[in-house]
Amino acid sequence: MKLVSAIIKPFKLDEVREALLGLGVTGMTVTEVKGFGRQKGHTEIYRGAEYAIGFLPKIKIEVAVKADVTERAVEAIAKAARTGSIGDGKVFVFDIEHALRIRTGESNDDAI
Amino acid sequence: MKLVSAIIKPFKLDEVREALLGLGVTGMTVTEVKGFGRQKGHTEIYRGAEYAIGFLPKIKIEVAVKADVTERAVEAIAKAARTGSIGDGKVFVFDIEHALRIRTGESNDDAI
Amino acid sequence: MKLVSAIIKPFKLDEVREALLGLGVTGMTVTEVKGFGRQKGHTEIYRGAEYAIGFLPKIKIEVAVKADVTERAVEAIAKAARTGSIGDGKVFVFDIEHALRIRTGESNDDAI
Amino acid sequence: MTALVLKSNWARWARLPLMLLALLCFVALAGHTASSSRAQTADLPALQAKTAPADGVVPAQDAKPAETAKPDAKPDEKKADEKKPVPSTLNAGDTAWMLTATALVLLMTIPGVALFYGGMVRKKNVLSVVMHVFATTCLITVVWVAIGYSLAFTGDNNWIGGASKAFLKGVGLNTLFPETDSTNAIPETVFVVFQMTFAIITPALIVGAYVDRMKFAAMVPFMVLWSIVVYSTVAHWVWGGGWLADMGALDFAGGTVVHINAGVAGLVCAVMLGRRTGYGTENMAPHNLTLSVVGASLLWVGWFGFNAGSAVAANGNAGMAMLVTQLASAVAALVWMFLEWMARGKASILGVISGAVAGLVAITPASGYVGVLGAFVIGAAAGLVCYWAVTSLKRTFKYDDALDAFGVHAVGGIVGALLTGVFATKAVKGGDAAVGWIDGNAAQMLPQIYSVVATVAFTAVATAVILVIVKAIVGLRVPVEQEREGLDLAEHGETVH
Amino acid sequence: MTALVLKSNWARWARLPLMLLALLCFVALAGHTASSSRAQTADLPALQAKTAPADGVVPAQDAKPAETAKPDAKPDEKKADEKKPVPSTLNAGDTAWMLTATALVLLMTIPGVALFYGGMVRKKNVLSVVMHVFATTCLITVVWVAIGYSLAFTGDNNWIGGASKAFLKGVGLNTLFPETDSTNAIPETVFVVFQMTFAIITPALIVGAYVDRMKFAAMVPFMVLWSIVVYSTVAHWVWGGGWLADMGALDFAGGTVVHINAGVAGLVCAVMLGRRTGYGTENMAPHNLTLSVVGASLLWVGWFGFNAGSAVAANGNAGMAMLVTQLASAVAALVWMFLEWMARGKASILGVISGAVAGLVAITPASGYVGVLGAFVIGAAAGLVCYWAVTSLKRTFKYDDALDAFGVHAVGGIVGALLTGVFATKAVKGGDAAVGWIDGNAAQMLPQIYSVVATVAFTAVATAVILVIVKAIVGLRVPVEQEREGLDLAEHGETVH
Amino acid sequence: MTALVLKSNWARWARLPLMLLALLCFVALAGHTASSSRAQTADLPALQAKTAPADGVVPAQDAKPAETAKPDAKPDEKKADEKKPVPSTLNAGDTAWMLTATALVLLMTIPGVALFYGGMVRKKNVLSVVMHVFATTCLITVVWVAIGYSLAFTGDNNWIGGASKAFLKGVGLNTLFPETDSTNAIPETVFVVFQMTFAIITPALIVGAYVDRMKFAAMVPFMVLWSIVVYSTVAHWVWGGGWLADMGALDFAGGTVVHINAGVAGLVCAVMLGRRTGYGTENMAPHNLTLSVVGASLLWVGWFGFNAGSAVAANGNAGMAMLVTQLASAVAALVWMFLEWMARGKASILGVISGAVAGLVAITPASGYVGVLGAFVIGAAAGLVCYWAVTSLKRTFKYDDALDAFGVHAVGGIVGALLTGVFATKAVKGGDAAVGWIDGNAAQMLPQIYSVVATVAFTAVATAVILVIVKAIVGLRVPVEQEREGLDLAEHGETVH
Ligand SMILES: Nc1ncnc2c1ncn2[C@@H]1O[C@H](COP(=O)(O)OP(=O)(O)O)[C@@H](O)[C@H]1O
Ligand SMILES: Nc1ncnc2c1ncn2[C@@H]1O[C@H](COP(=O)(O)OP(=O)(O)O)[C@@H](O)[C@H]1O
Ligand SMILES: Nc1ncnc2c1ncn2[C@@H]1O[C@H](COP(=O)(O)OP(=O)(O)O)[C@@H](O)[C@H]1O
Repeated sequence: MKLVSAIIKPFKLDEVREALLGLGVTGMTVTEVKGFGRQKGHTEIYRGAEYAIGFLPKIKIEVAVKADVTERAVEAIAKAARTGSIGDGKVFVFDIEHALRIRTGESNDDAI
Repeated sequence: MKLVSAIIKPFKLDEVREALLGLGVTGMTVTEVKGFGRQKGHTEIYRGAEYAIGFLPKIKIEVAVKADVTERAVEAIAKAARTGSIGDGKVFVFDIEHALRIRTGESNDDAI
Repeated sequence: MKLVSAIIKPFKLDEVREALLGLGVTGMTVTEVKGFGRQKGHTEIYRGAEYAIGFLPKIKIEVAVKADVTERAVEAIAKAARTGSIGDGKVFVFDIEHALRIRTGESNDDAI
Repeated sequence: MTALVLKSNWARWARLPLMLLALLCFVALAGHTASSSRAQTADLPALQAKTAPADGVVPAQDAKPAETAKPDAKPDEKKADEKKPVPSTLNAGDTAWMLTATALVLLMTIPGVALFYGGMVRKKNVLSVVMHVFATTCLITVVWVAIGYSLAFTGDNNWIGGASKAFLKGVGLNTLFPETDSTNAIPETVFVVFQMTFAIITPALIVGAYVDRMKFAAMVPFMVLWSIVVYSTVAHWVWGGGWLADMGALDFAGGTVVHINAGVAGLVCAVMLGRRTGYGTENMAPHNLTLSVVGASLLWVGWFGFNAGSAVAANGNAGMAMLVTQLASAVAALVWMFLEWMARGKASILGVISGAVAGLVAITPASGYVGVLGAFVIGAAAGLVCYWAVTSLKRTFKYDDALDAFGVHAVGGIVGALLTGVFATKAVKGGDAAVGWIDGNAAQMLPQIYSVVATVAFTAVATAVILVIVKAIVGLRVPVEQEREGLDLAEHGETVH
Repeated sequence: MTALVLKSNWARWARLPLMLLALLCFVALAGHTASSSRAQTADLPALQAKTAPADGVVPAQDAKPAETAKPDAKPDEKKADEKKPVPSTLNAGDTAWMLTATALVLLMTIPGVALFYGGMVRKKNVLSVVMHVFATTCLITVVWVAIGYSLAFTGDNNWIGGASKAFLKGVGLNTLFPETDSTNAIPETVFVVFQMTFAIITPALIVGAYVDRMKFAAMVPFMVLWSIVVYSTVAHWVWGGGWLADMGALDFAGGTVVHINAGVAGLVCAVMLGRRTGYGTENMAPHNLTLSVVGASLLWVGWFGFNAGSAVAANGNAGMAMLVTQLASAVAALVWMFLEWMARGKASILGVISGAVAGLVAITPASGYVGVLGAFVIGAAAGLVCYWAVTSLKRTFKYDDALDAFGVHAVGGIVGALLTGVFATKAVKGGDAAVGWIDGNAAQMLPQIYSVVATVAFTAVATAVILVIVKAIVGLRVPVEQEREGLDLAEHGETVH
Repeated sequence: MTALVLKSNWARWARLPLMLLALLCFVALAGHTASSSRAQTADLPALQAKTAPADGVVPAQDAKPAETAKPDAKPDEKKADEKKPVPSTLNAGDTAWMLTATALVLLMTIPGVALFYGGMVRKKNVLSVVMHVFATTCLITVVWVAIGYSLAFTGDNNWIGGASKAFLKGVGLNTLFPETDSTNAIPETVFVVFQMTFAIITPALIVGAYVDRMKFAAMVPFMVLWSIVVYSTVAHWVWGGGWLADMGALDFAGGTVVHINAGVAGLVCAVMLGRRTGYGTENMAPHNLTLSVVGASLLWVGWFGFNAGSAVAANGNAGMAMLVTQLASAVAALVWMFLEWMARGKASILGVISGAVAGLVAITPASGYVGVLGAFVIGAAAGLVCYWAVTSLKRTFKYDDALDAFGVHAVGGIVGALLTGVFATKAVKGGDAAVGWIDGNAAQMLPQIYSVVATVAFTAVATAVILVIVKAIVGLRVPVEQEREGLDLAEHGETVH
């Protein structure tokens, strides 16, 4: 199994989820993160003080998939998340050594 | 070393932590995440508008362990987090190539 | 490529970011997490009730780097994040099997 | 699926109150048609003439407002000329203050109590708490107009009020309170709404005891019944010319009627509902004490309306009440703060605001009767005793009075009721008669003790009975999964994002 | 880069209003120098003498305050002795209440409306919402002093007011309202600021319709123009002795002037700006209903000042207005609550507070004229109809009135205006003449309907014209990326952390 | 471990104030027993007779309330008949307004200032800020009753007040303010509490300068000492018949006493405590400006009580004060908004509310003396100068006045004090004598300048001395790790979840 981990723009979450469901994926885990990259942040001004905020709000989606679905999952995410403008994000793929569904005790491919 | 990453129901956090401490684990890192899976979300209603919320609050626990403890850690987490009802979550195991304790500079098994 | 994942004290974030930028790293992703470890938490008191809070606020920085930069990145982070007092945190290194920049479709080393 | 079941389930119970409301409206319509046709024929002088038969009746100390004419009253013709009551005249200054005081007391409940309590629960339950408080405000408003005011402030029976002013029959544009012999009268409508705000805050205070677990569908009938059966009755005893008033019990602004009453009812709720799931093991720390500070501040400011407003005039009594209120609150807050600082090493904001509210509660019955010294002692005692109640007492008996409705309001109210007997003085109350122990009238302690015991006993029993009834019909407590999910989502389909 | 472009871009438009402000100040200086030199020579009796030429003019039902002398008025010498107006005397009690009422109505807008609306948007837009409301408060304050008050409350023209009191010329330390024949007069300065708070809240209510998408740079000129052109005009019609007043339309506290006016303008904004990006697909759930509950509570409490303050005295009228306000609000909240409970299986806090505000809106025009029965029915009708408007009506026509400024204020206002015609009664209004349908005067329905239709039509057209003008100059809507980023950061460079 | 050390450490210092409190209570008891035995023998006429010896003494412009009899005063028997002071009579309308005004000014501090400041700090310090403000409210209440009121408002010395009314000795149910010759008197208790709310808000404003770093254990003695030594003294100079009053300095509602005083003390605190750790490098952005907007709104609304309440009557003066307050605040907010818009490309909510508060500060000393024109200019000047102070001035001198207590309150207060001398006019103040420069009395600038200079100098020195003392005993600043962790947890063991 592989863990596909994608950093995307927040307002793209629903589209990416739909795309993954379309592949038969039944679960995923989402984290609110802050991203730093080529996309510029913004400046906040408070009376005399200015703060340049380098970090922008992003969403991290982690989805565990069977090895053979990995490529399609990556593509589906990339397609759904793309706007073409800077800051669209990244997809990383990691190897999962072992997986377990807590409720049933099923392991590995059966667990996801 | 392995990284055991578990998605669990939030109110099970304390029990899981106790279980891990029982194994001699001395540290862990916890993230608030949102999970999508077989467990159904809820519906929010605001005047005319209804929003189906697919994502449910979950907790992700990440704990780095020595390779030989991995199995026991997975089992301990699974046991403590299980309620038997849908949405109990998953445990994933990843390989850690290298670990470092920042304060002391200790490496790998000594670092965790 | 490798994913360098570091748990640090929150107020060290800016220094760590600067250190990484110094290495030519152009992006990173940051998550607010809670850490449990040797560093003691605090106690909250509310009228009659006392709650011992084991978890402390930490920051997780994840940065994908080319394999040959890994070591320098780990060192840079460790150096910048070190205060010498307990709770400074850990750095873990994982292998990334595949990486993709969503905007351009570039892969692997080109993607990060 | 679950949602659906709940839906049909709840909808069934929702229908009941709606029908009740419809019924209320119908009765209102009927009642009013009758009364307004009367009102149309009666212009102002006639209306005041209605009170003429009351000649010779010595007005109770707590004058009942503008009773409708008692047809059976026999005027004692011999005394008629000497004591003929003169129709009151409206005083704009007093009216201005009482309009304001009414707004201030309403502010205490919405948003005061709502925020004070809302900030102290976990984030997943905050909307549920403010919902209970806000809905209670709405429910009691209707109940008070329909019957509560009449039950509290009319009728000759010492134990239970009358229905002669149900739906405010006879309360019109020119009706004054008091009806006669006053040149400081205010419109009776203002008195009705001012008293309504007291009727509203009392059940709202109960919410603090049972938060995080009572069903909304249980709260609706509970609050309605409790207000009619318990609140109006005790108000009648103390302010409506009932037996406690007769006995001479002193309760200037509602120590027994409001605070002991609410606090004891809260304890009964807490015990009968049982502890929150996870109590003692899970972290139930207040999610946002900033909200609670805002709530406590609005309680404090609004309490000027509560206590100084209970003078029902803009005069020296009101001024003195405001002064002692401010002082007792500050002293209690400081005592709590320093106690906690010594005991635990840190002074907490929750402690300070708890102390302030405890001081406000305790000075309430005393506020028209005590001076600076009394305020100091009452404040200090309230801080001390309530601190002990919410830390030691609660721990000892292991009840889960979640936000300390009992520990602050009942305990603070009892401290205040008793010390009123000690520190009440003619120098502040006015008149020549000795008032409290400090004036040498130790006998005043008796009615004070009676009023505390009677209120505690009556409220405890009546509240329990009402809870049993409500439990039989709709059940009291949400299922444990809903408690876990949080009542905001489970009960109201909303959440703070 | 983007920021820079915006900067220079906006700075250009920012210069305009600053210059306007400078101009205003200059005119104020000029005007005042003139008027104060006059004032210096005229001491109090002289000031009052100015009104002498008004002898024999029958005062309009809605007496205009302290008109400056009309040099062309010919005193009818025959009637002079019989009807000579007596200078009013100040009543401290009434003044005390009106000072308070003014504070209460200001509280409704800041922080009331700001929080009510702010809690209902997504977190990324909350500061933008409170900014629009707060800036509107500041802008309208200046506009009202400069010209708005004069346009609303002076002049003999039936359709449009005069400029004789621009920059409050002639409003001094001792000027009273009403100027003559009253022993319950208040300082005209108090009347000016009391009315100012109405002028402030009205445009602030419009914000609810267009949140999340209107440019701040558009809002500034829009609000200024709207207040001058639309608000002052409709206020003149109804309260300033204009044609609706002449026709006998009843609007005690501003059902048409404030609520229909704001609600319809909101709808026009919503339609002309278009729907929010993502409307219907993205989750736009309120981010923090606790804020909205606080806002609704402050609206409720402040509404005592709004309605009971509209009696412009601390008397029985004020008391009655407070009573029916409280009752209608509670009934409407409960009706909405039970409807939603039945329809959806859950009672929501957003529903309850929406109902409460709907009830407050609907009772506004009626509050000085109806009794308990009227309050019950008006509250129930408001709850029912507004619930339907914000659920079904909005869905049918697919306009994005984001926070239901139209659905609650215009619809509730119309319900109230019409039912005022039904339930207004001499028993509450005072006097001998039949008032509403319930008194047998079905003819009252006509002016009520006229006033609704006229207000809706005039406001709709005028608002649209103003929007077209503002659009041509600065544009109305923020770019879609800014909508996505959130207006707090994009427009104001701030965010809630 | 650390916690334990702190605990015992702090507990030691906590004991001190508790003992002080106990001592206070004891003294109160003693004092009161004495005074109340006197009061018991003295009924109302007697009480008023006490003032008879004051015959012939020309009352100071700022009449001192109900002085206790001066046994050594020799009545000038020749003048006795002509000038015999008549006992005042209570006016219910004025009393109603002053009760309300008191509630409004208290609202400014809790929750007003608490929220205004609380929203501007980082989330980890918000509870600490509201704790400092709330605890100050409690502490000053006790201090004011114990000695502050007496020091400010009694005594014949031009420089320092007397102790004759310590623990409010002689202030009873029927004591009026002013004691004689007024038909618009209010209960002295109301005057005491009204003035108390001013004494409370002044030190609470200082908190803004030193947030995020002052120890709670240092703040307690600091506030107590500062109130007694600095506040009461300056209040005596200006309002208690002291030398600035004698000199004819105009300060209607507390520009010098409250704002310059607090602002300068804040600057001294900021400088002596040093900058916050991370100042200039770390992000210290306000965590929740919604809270600050609520705070600013409550400040604004409450300021009606502050300024219009300073008329101590519900009359034309109060009305005029309310009008100019509203206007100056709005103008200052708009000026700040447009300046920032031009300078930075965006108008921020923090800017608008800062401007509004600056305007309120500046109009405070002027509010009873200037008209519409004065309000325009004072508002505009305050917006401009305070904007410059918090952006340029602060940057130049690199002090860390964290929330701009100096930049807004001292600077705004100075602008107001000076411009009061320019724009004060008899048309608003009443009377025949020329008042300000605009009336042709340029000489008024002198006392205005003196009062500014004297207040700045005295406050700066006295505050520094107090800080040195407190530092020697408990230390001023929390350790850097606690600053990093946040004061909520480190100092109070609580946090916003
Ligand atoms: N080397 C990296 N390691 C981890 N996350 C990264 C890295 N580079 C970029 N990211 C994440 O991807 C997001 C988008 O990257 P950015 O450089 O702004 O634009 P783009 O994806 O279009 O190249 C960043 O906000 C950050 O969260
Ligand atoms: N394929 C997946 N990849 C990542 N996380 C998953 C995946 N499937 C489920 N999860 C996580 O596990 C949680 C529980 O899954 P769910 O299907 O609801 O129930 P169960 O664990 O009982 O099968 C989800 O909320 C989600 O956070
Ligand atoms: N075994 C572990 N797995 C995952 N995270 C860990 C582990 N041990 C420690 N951490 C993280 O590192 C942080 C610091 O660890 P701690 O033991 O307190 O101090 P130190 O890093 O100085 O040894 C913890 O708060 C936790 O977030």
